[in-house]
Parts: sequence; structure tokens; C-alpha cells
Amino acid sequence: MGDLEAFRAEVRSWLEDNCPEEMRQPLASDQDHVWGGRQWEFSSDGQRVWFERMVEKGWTAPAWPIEYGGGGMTPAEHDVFKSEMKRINARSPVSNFGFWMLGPALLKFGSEEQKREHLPAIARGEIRWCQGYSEPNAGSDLASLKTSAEIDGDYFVVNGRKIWTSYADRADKMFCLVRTDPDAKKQAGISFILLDMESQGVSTRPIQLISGESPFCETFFDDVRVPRANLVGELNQGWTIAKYLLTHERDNIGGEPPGLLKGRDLAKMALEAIGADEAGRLDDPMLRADIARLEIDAMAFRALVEHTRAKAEAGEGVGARSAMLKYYGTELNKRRYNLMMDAMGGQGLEWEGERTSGGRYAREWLRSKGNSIEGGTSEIMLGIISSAVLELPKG
Amino acid sequence: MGDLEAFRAEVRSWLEDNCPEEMRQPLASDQDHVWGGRQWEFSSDGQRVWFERMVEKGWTAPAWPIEYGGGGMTPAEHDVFKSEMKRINARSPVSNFGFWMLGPALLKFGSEEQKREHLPAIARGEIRWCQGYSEPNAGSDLASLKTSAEIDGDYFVVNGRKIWTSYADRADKMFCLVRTDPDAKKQAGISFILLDMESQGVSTRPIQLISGESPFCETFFDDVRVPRANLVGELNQGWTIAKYLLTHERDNIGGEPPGLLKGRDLAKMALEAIGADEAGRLDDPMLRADIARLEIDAMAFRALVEHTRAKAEAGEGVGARSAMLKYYGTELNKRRYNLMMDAMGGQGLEWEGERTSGGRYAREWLRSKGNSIEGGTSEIMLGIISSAVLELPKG
Amino acid sequence: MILNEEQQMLADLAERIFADKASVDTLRAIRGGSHGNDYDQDLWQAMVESGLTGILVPEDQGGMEFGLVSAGLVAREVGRRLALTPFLSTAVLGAIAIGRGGNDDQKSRWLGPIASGELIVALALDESAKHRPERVATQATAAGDGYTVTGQKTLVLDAANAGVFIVSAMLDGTPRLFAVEIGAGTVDVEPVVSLDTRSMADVRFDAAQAELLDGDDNTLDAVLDAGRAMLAMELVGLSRAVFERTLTYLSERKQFGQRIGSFQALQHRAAHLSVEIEISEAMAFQALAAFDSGADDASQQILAAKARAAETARLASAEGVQMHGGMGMTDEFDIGFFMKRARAASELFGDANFCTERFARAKGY
Amino acid sequence: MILNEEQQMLADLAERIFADKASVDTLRAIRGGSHGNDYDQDLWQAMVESGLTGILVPEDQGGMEFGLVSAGLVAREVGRRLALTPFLSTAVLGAIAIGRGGNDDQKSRWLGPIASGELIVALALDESAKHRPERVATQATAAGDGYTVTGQKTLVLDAANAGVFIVSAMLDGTPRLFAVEIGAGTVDVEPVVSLDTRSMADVRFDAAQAELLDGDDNTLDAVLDAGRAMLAMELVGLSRAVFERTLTYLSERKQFGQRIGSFQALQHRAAHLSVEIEISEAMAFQALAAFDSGADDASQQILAAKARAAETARLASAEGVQMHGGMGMTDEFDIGFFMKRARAASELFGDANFCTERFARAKGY
Repeated sequence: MGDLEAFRAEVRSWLEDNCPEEMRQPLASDQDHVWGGRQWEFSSDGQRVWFERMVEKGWTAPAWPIEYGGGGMTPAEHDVFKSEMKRINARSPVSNFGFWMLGPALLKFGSEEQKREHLPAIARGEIRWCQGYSEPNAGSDLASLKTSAEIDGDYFVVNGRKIWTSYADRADKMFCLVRTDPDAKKQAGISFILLDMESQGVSTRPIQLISGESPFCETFFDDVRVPRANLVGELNQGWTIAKYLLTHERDNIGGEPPGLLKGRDLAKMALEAIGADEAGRLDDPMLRADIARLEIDAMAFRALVEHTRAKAEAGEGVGARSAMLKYYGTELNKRRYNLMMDAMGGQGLEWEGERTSGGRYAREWLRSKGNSIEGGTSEIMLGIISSAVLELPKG
Repeated sequence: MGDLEAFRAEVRSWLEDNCPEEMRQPLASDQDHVWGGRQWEFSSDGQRVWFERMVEKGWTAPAWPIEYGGGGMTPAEHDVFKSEMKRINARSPVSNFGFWMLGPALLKFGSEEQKREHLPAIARGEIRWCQGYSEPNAGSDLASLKTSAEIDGDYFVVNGRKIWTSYADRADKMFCLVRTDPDAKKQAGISFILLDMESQGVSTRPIQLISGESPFCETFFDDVRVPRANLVGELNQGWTIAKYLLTHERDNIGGEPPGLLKGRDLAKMALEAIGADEAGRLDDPMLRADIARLEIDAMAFRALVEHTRAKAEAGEGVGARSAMLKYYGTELNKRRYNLMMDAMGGQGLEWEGERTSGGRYAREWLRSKGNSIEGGTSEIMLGIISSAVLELPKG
Repeated sequence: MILNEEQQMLADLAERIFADKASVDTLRAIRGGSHGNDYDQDLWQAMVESGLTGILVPEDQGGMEFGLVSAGLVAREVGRRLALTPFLSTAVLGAIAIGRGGNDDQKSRWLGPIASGELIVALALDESAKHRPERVATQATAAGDGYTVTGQKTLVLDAANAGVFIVSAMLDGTPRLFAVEIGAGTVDVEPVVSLDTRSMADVRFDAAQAELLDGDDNTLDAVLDAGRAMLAMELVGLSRAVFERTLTYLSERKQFGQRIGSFQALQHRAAHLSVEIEISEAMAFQALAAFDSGADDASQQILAAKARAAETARLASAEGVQMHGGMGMTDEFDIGFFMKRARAASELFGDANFCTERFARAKGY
Repeated sequence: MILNEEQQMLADLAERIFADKASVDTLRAIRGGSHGNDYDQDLWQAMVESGLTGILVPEDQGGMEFGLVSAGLVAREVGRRLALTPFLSTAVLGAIAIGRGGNDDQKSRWLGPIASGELIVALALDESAKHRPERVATQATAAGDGYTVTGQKTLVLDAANAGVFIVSAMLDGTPRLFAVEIGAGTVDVEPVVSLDTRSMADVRFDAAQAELLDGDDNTLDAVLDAGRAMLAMELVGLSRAVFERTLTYLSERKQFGQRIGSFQALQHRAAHLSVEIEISEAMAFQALAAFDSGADDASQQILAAKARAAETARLASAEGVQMHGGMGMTDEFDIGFFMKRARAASELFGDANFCTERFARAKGY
């Protein structure tokens, strides 16, 4: 306890001394995020200084072992560190799929060589990773993926296509699920490999969404040669790693809506757009009722999120119950954006123009429709709840 | 055309002369319905006179052939007859499952002998029929019924149990689905037979519903001997008749709610119970919105019912689309009764007592919950729409 | 929120007592002879013995002096077992009204007997079929040292067995709470047979002798908060119970050669319902904890909890009946009792519309 | 209602023309160059040639003189094909405003050119982001023989190409309709790029010379009815179209070794949606027929039709995107266009809340 308090004091003082003032402001846009990687260019000195100092401390990956470039913190120390970072609203110095996905997977499933090769490079922000999971014909049914990796001497030869790879066009490397045994049944023939996006035969194409531009890309593999040493875990055992990461991904659902409505009061927006009646009530009784119901549901949902967090902190596993949060949270967010559109009326119909900062209402409303699809559709979540939580018989 | 107008004049004048004034009033309760049968007792002279006169004309079953005790009307004449009955609000002189279910089935599938034996007795109101379809372990999956009929010489020996037989305790005879081939697969081993409720081994037990008393019974068969001549259609071919009657049953869904709310204005009830605000609006804005949405949906549903009727009259088959009406109409009715309860507040909590005529609000609300179960559940209807209307692939 | 050790022990205790004493069979038996005035006396006795009747009574009056979260753990069991008990009227509403509003004399006269199970208290607020607590026509008039109250009340729980009534009445243009002891004047109790067999009555006070409960300006608000909070927990409990029965049925009942729980359409509906229940329960606990900690927005949270719990119970009982098919419609099966109870518990102290309306108003839109 | 022979022929004609001329590809092409002022000129030409532009124009002005049911058959195709066309603004709203409100001179000047496709008319009613037709700040002032109007309008369809504006403005404290010819004064059109590529603009009138449309007290009501009725049909058409595409996708797309249309949960949702669409279409046709026959409750029916059609389109497009999964989120697939169009058509002339609110008010509660 004393040690931990000493640690807290040390962290606090170091952060106070080293975190530039401008890095203590909330991200104003996605552009303020430091992704790192070979092509990265800092947008400000503060960004660069903060990045360099944190890399030097190993605090870009505080809980990773020191020998792999991390901070070597114990879980308790890590909690202290996070609370201190939060205390001053410090931004993350650098973050990409390498930190929150590949790193944990390598620590659990990687060989010693792989850990030594990749983890320090991630921690130092030298390599920016992207995730190659989904395929055009394997949406919710991820395990039916077809991108093939045939063994040719010391290499895999990869052919196929990945979709929904965020920032594939800006990443240096990809961790990727490939089919290495076409005869095995689904999950059984999948391997988890690492490949360089600069390899010959890799090309990417950005995906335009119904809401406009997006970070998503398609990635094409045309006889891409990948060293066999880049296989993580056993051959044909990649599904284990994939499942581990999928669950990991779903755990990140909180009570706050993303995007435009983050921290904004829907009822206030509606009052400003529509006005109040003589009794001071929003002058659209049906929208008013819808907003009240939404706010009640949102408050109740946050209560469940808090409860779940508290249980997790008390050491009770969350497991498949995270599917409940993913399901309800995303459906709630879609409702929220629908109501925002109801409130904004004609302004919500604008697609360009200054008045709406380039059609922000319409675009973010449309973007919210993807929430119940990405990271596992609502239907998949309901299926997981049905089988893993309720234990209803299989169909 | 001239003939039809002459027919209309004749019907009109006869009805004017023969339908007692009291038989031109709407049914005040289920008790006013004339079911007929061996034990029937008329509740008034008018009821008896009207019954006897109509029986004599053969107009209890206007469209059945004269030789089977009917009125021998053509479809066009039958339409005229119905419109003239409706013009003076004449009650049906007698009605039971014999008229609306067994009669049509016998006309289509019965032998000449069966027609001559049963149809006139139905038309004259001498025999009251009930329907033996459902079984405790064969709800929506009717074809999995287990009540067995083994052949023993000139008889079937029936054992088993039927459920949801309306008025089984008051009916004279039952038409009944029984399993005559236990080895055949489901639909293939079912026969359609007629049995007398006074046969040895038949017993009935009324079913209490969550809303209180009900016309439904369970019927038990313990070695009941039924003459083989009472088989309608071919042995093991009863499913064809059953299907014919099930579709027939579903066609009777209209736009009007049954029960307490029939002809009553929900908004008016709510205004009386809750009052209005200074602007004259129902003083519960959320209930007001719910009622308006319900009224809109109900009006729209009636538009579809009208449209469907008009199409049917124009000779276009309705087919599986009747499942759409059954589904939506019953769900609508449940919503309607929920809103009535929301409007009535504390009065809706009464189960007995004069103020609410014996807890009528609560009881009819509870009764409405059965609408989406009886006559094919909403789930079955959605399945029919999915496969027969939308032609989605089978699971 | 996570239960602390004391609360967890209480939860276990309540579950044990109710599992042992309360069942739908008892409900059926009481219904058989009911004239709107019965409750489960065995259960009440067991609650007295374990101290649950004094859960909100101060220790110096013989109670446990726990908070609303703890009381909610009992209310959840009440809903789960469809128990017929004056717990809400007496142990919660009576204890809070007297505990917050009573003077030392009143507290010492009534709180002890509440804790010991000797006194049943009935709260008489509503005067019309819909809950409108601020519409009070009942009048209080000063008379000698005390007051008399005159007026007609409805939806009064446990009135037939009450020794003390807590009555809202207008005094100088403001609604205040009064206590009327049975025998202290003309109190006419007309029991109502209710759809869920809950003891309920219309009560007429004719210049009945009354004492002002004058302790705390916010006593009525606290009583309303507590009533809604407890009913929210009842509704959560019954939602869980009807859902458990439905899940069991889905796992056992076969149609078309399969267990019906294997049909995906039902699975998704069951999964959705399970999420609604989890969320309503989390909301209810959070709201109760907010009340206990005196949070500013406790009333709002309780309104939210009651609105949500009512909607969840409506869905859970409707899905319960529908998924049970024809069997769910029979009185022989227990499933309909949950639907009846859900209706009554939703209506009392303001239905979902009422709570949502007040929530919006409190939020300023 | 069932279509009569004339209406059936018109339905077939409209379907043929739109199938031939209108497609999402055209929409994409126009979107590419759009600055809020484009429409599908090939389609418009084909509509002129087949007489559809004169569908509501009297025969003596070169039109077909059909009713709103017939116009609705065209509007349904507009929605189904996501067509960009001034049909609503000109052939319906313009024709009704001038046909009912115009004097003989005005009719003869404008109705013929509407029928012949030479004149595009834009209706300028709304002044705020939500449809509130009675809130009119725009002022009309007598000036010489006629009037001038001054004010700011928004959500004006097809303004960029309009030859005549129909403008609501206050005259002596009452909102009235006026006609403003382009070139007849200061009219400033600022196109808005809309989410569904519909031609839309903010329009400012600065003492623009205007003629009063004085024929019929109820002209504005008729215009509002017609606008809502046509949008209801557009919404029905687009609901059908997005549902057809979704059904096709369900029947083709495989996941987990099965066509996804074989999953019962999706089947039930699709079946439910199909019923909603049928009902909304029946309601819309009945409402249009009520308008044509001059039924007392035609406005109420139209409010009901618009409210329902908007909700149905919202559901149909939401289910469309969700059931298409990630593909439904891409601009490459057409499915998102239906969602965008549904949003705009729902908002214009009053969203579902507005229509439901007015419906309740008209019903007296």
C-alpha cells in the first residue's frame, strides 16, 4: 500500500513535469490521435515531445514487460497509472491496433522471438498495425473466411481479400487471419500471421460509407510472400487467437455515445431547435416523450455498465455478458441519433455547407447505423446471449 | 339482374314480416346467441319464433343445397340475403360450429350419406357441434396430435385428450382429428371423424382462463367406440380437411375489436377517466401519443382489411395473406386493451364489484392476450407470411 | 452498484424466507377466500422473526435501521414470489412516513409495533383512478389539540388490517400528511377485490380524528420516492421470475419435433428481454442507492427506475404468456399471475407514463 | 380501395416510364455534380411526353385532370426509383395551388406550361427547420395593383429551376398564398446540397412583386394535404423497393452455410415489415381516395397515412441496412440511398410526430 502510494507520487510528479499542457486537452478530432508508424508526422511539437518522453519511459505500453519495451507495471500499478493519466486528462501518447490488439495476443500466444521483434517496435511507435479479419463473403460468419495462405518452402503465399481493415492504407503491418488448410472444417483450418503492408502484391482501396469518407479499406493479396516465421501460434490454430481478440474488442463498450452527441444534451438541442410551449415543455410532445424514454434507458444502461465494471473489478468475470452491453449500447446509440435527426429537422437534411459543418448531423446519424453491425452484429450478440448466457438449446 | 332484384324484394318483404323486433337488436351478451342442439332452451319467444321460421325456410344455411336442408341460394343471392339481413340488423337465428365449420367440410369432403344425415340436422338446429382439434402437447404443431383411433371391426376405438374445445360440455357431437396410423409421419396418419358426445367414455372439463370462466373445455376419450361410417373422407387423409378448415377459420378477422371495446372510442374513455389539460388535450401526453398511434394503425389496418375484402370480392384469392390480417389484427387488439388499462388506472385493478361490472376491464384485457395465440399464434402467422408470401428459404 | 456484505447477507436471508414461505399456492389459497383483505400471515410472522418488518425502523425502536437498498432486496423477493404481504405499506411506507414525519411521541407509539409486526399501517393518498398525488380534495381542519380529516381515498393498500392510516389532506392550501388511528373517528373501509389479490380498499374519512406528521417538509416526497422504488424492485423481481419460468418452458416444451427454445426468433426475443431485465435491475439498485446517499437526483433516478421496471415487467409477462401459448392463458398455469401483478405494481404510485412525464419535467424539458 | 381501369393503366404507364428512365445510377450521376439544383431531365421529358406532368391540370389547359390517387401512383414510382424530379413541386403542388387558388388569367398563364413541362414551380412555406406551416413571418404588402412579399424561406424544393414561386405570407394577420414570378423582383435562391440529392434551397424574397392566389379559402390546406399525401406514397414506394432488395439479399447471401433468409429471427422481422408496408400502402391509397371524393376526414386520413408511411420507411430502410450488414453501410451498395430518401421525405411537410400530433388534435383529444 505504501509502495503503491509512493509509485503514485512518482507517476504524478513525472506526469506533471513531462506532459505538455496541450496534451492535456481532449482530442478535438480524429486528426489529433497519434497513430505512429513509419510514415507518421507529428502535427505539433507538444505531440512529438509527449510521444518521445513516454516512449523513453516505456509508458506507451505500461503493463508490458520491460524487456519488450513496456513499463513493466503490475496490474495495481497500472490502475494507479491510468488514474493519474486521467486526473490530468492526459492524451494517449500513441495508439494503434498494435497496442490494443496485437500486443496482448503476442504476449499470450507469440514466440519469444516474435515478442522481441514486434513488441518493442510497437511500444516505440515505430510500427503501425492494422487488423485483417473480415472478408466480403464472411461477415458475421468470420470463420468462413477464404483468404488463403499456401506453404511454399519457407514462405506462405497469400491470396485473397480483406475488408473493413481500418487505416490499411496507412498501416505498416497487418495481423491477419488466413486459411492454411482448405480441407479442414471452418475454424480448424485458420492461421494467424503477420505481414508487411509493403510486401509485393498487397494493395488497398478505401471504402466510402453511406456517411461519406471512412478509415475503412479493402486490402487485396496477390501472391504475397510471407515468411513462415511470421506465423503466430500453431499452424491451423489461429481461431483461438481470433476468438481471444474478438472478446477483447467487445469489452470496450461504455455508456457514452461516440461522435457528435458525446457529452451533448439531446433535450437541450431539441429545445434550441424546436422551442418550448407555454408550460416550458418541448414543443413536440411525442419527441419529448421519445427523448425522455431514451434518457431513462441511457441512464439505466450506464447503471448496468457501471455494475458490470464494478463486478469485473471485484474479480467476477464478465464473459458473454459483454454481448449484452454491445447489443444494447449500440441500439441505444442508433435511437439517440434518430432522435437527434427528429430534433434538427431541415438542418438534418443538409449534406454540405457551413451551417451544419458539412452535413454533420446527417453524416453522423448515418454512421451510427453501423454500430449494430461492426464488432459483431446485434443478431450475433443476441445469439451469444441466447446460447452462452441463457443456455437455450441450439437450433 | 331483374331476377336478383325480385329476389331481394322477396327476401326483404319476408324478413320484414317474419323477423321479430327484438331479434333486430345487437347481441347484448354471449347469452343471446342461439347455439341450438338437443339441450337448447330459448331465452325468449322472439328467439324461438325467429329460429322456427328461418328453419322452415331453410335460411339458417342459406347457401346449402335445398336437399340438405339449406336455402339453395346462388352466391349472388346469398350476397343479397346477407345485405338484407344486415339492413335490419337481424340476428343469426342459430349458429354453431356445425354451420361455419363442419357444414362446409362435409359439402366438400363428405359422402352422400353423411351429407344427408348431418347437414339437415345442422340446418334445423337439432345438433350442436364442437371442434376437436388441439391437444395439450400439440399446440401450434397441430399435426403432432396423439389422440388415437384404432380400428376394431366396424368401429374406431378412440383414446386421448383434446383441449380448447369450445362448449364441449354443451355440444351434442364433435368433429375430431384422430391419429389412425401411428407409424406414418405426422400429417400422413390423421383422420377426420365424427363422434357423439353422449358416447360412453367421453368426458369434459371446463378450462378456467386467466380472465376467469371460459367456453373452453378439455375433452377426454377413454375407449370411445365410433362407427367407421363416421369417417369423413379417406382414412389417414384427414389433414387435408383440417387444413381446409384452418384457412377458413383465419378468414374471419375483421377490423373491429371484439369484446368491451367494440364500437367504443378509446380516446373518449381516456378523456373521461383522466381529463383534459388547458389546451383540451388528454392530460397524459404519453398516453395521448400512444392512443393516436393506435388509432392511426387501426384506421390503416381497416384500410387493408377493406382492400383485401374488395380484392376477394373481385375474385382475387387472398390465400396466405389472411395470415397478415390475423397477425396484425390480434396484435393491434392487444395494444388496444393495454391502452384501455392505462386509461382506466385503478379501475382496471378491480376484479369484482359493481363499479366495473365484475372487473370487466381487467378480465377483457387479460382475455385479449389470447388473441395472438388462438387460431394460430402470431409466430405461426409470421412463419406463414415468411414462407408463403415472401417465399424466404426454409430453415 | 455491488452489494456490500451486510446487504448480501440480507439478500440471502430474504431469499431463504420467501423461498420457504411464499408461493403461488399460498396466493391461490388466499385468492379463494379473498375479499380484498387478506395477506400471508405465515410469511409475515417469518418476516417479523427475522427482523425484516423493522428493516427501516431505527435501532432504538427495535429495528434494523437499514436503507432503501436493503428494503429493495426484500421487495424484489416479494415480486419474485408474488407474495401477499403488508411489507410495502407498513415496513416501508409506514416506517418512512412516521420515521421522517413523526414527533418523538408518535415514533415511540408506532415504530416499535411496526418492527414487531403488531401494527399494520396503510397509506391513503390517491383520490382518483390515476395516481395524481398533488390532487388532494381531502380536507384537514384544526380541532382541539389536533385535527380532523374528511375525504374519500382509493387504492389504499392493506387498509382492511390497518391500525394506523397515513392520510394526505389539505391544510391551509398545502397537502400535508396526517396519521389517523383506527377507532379514533369515522373511518369507513370498503375492500376492493383486486386482480392480483393484493389487499386494497376505498377508504372514507368522516371528520376522523387526526395527528399532523410535521417533522420534515419532504416527508411526502420521501414516501412517494420509497413507494416507487419498492414497486420498481417488485417489478424487477417478478420480471426475473416470469422470465425464469419462461426459459424453463422454452427449454422443455417441444413443437415440430424441436424444443421451442431452439427457434431463433424466440431466442432473440428472450435474449432481448434478458437485457431489458438486467438493465432495469441495475437502474433500480442505483436509484435506491441514490436515495440512501441523499443524492440530488435520487427522485429522478427513482422515476426512471419505476418507468423502466414497469415496461420491462409488461414485456416479460406478455412474452411469458405468449411463449407459453394456450397454456399461458389458463388459470391452472401460474404464468398469468405475474401479468396481473405486473399490471397492479405498474399502476400504483404512477405508471410508466406518469413517471416518464415527471422525469422529463424534472429534467427541464 | 381497388384501382379502376384508368388508374391501373396509369400505374402501368408510370411503372414503365420510371423503370426505363429512373435508376440509382442516374441519382449517383446527378449527386456527383450536384449543387442542390439538378434533376433528372430525361425522366422529366418522358413524363412530359406521356402527359404525367399534366396529371392534375384541367383538360382545357392541356392536362389529364386526374385525381390525387392517380398522382399518387406516380409518386410511388418516384419513391421506388429514388427519382430526382420536380413532379411533386410542380405537377402536384404547383398545379393544385394555381388550380385552386389562381384566377382565370393566372391559370391560363401557368397551368399550360406546367402540363407541357416548360414551367417549374417551387412552393416556399417553411421558415424554420421543423415544418410549422402556420408560423409565417414573411410579410405581404399591397403595392399598386398587386403586392410585394418579404421574408426568408427554407426547404424550398426545386427552387433553383423554378419560374414561379408559390409563397405563404401574412396579409392583414392571416397567412395567404402568393405567386412570385422569377424576374419579378428580388428573389435570392441559395441552393442547399441535401442528403438525398433532392433539389432544395433557402430562398429570400426582398419586396418581390407578387400576385395573390385568391380563389379558394382552403387552397393552403389542399396544398398541405396534397404534399403530405404524395410524400406518403413516395415513402410507400421506397419502402417496397428497399424491402424487395432486402428480400433478394436474404435469399442469396449465405452465412454459416445457410442462406440468411432461412434464419427464423430474420424471417419474422421480414414478415412483420411486409405487413407494415401493406398496411401503410392501403392507408395511403384510402387517404388519397378520400381527398379525391372530398371526404370530411380526408385531412385526418392523410395525416395518418403520412405518419405511418414515415414510420414504415424508417423501419424498412433501417432493416434494409442492418440485414445487408457491412455491405449496407457502403456507398457502393444502393441500400443507403433509400435510408437518406426516407429521412428527407419523412421530414418534409411534417414528420411522423407532427402528423400524429395534428391527428390527435383533429380527433379532439
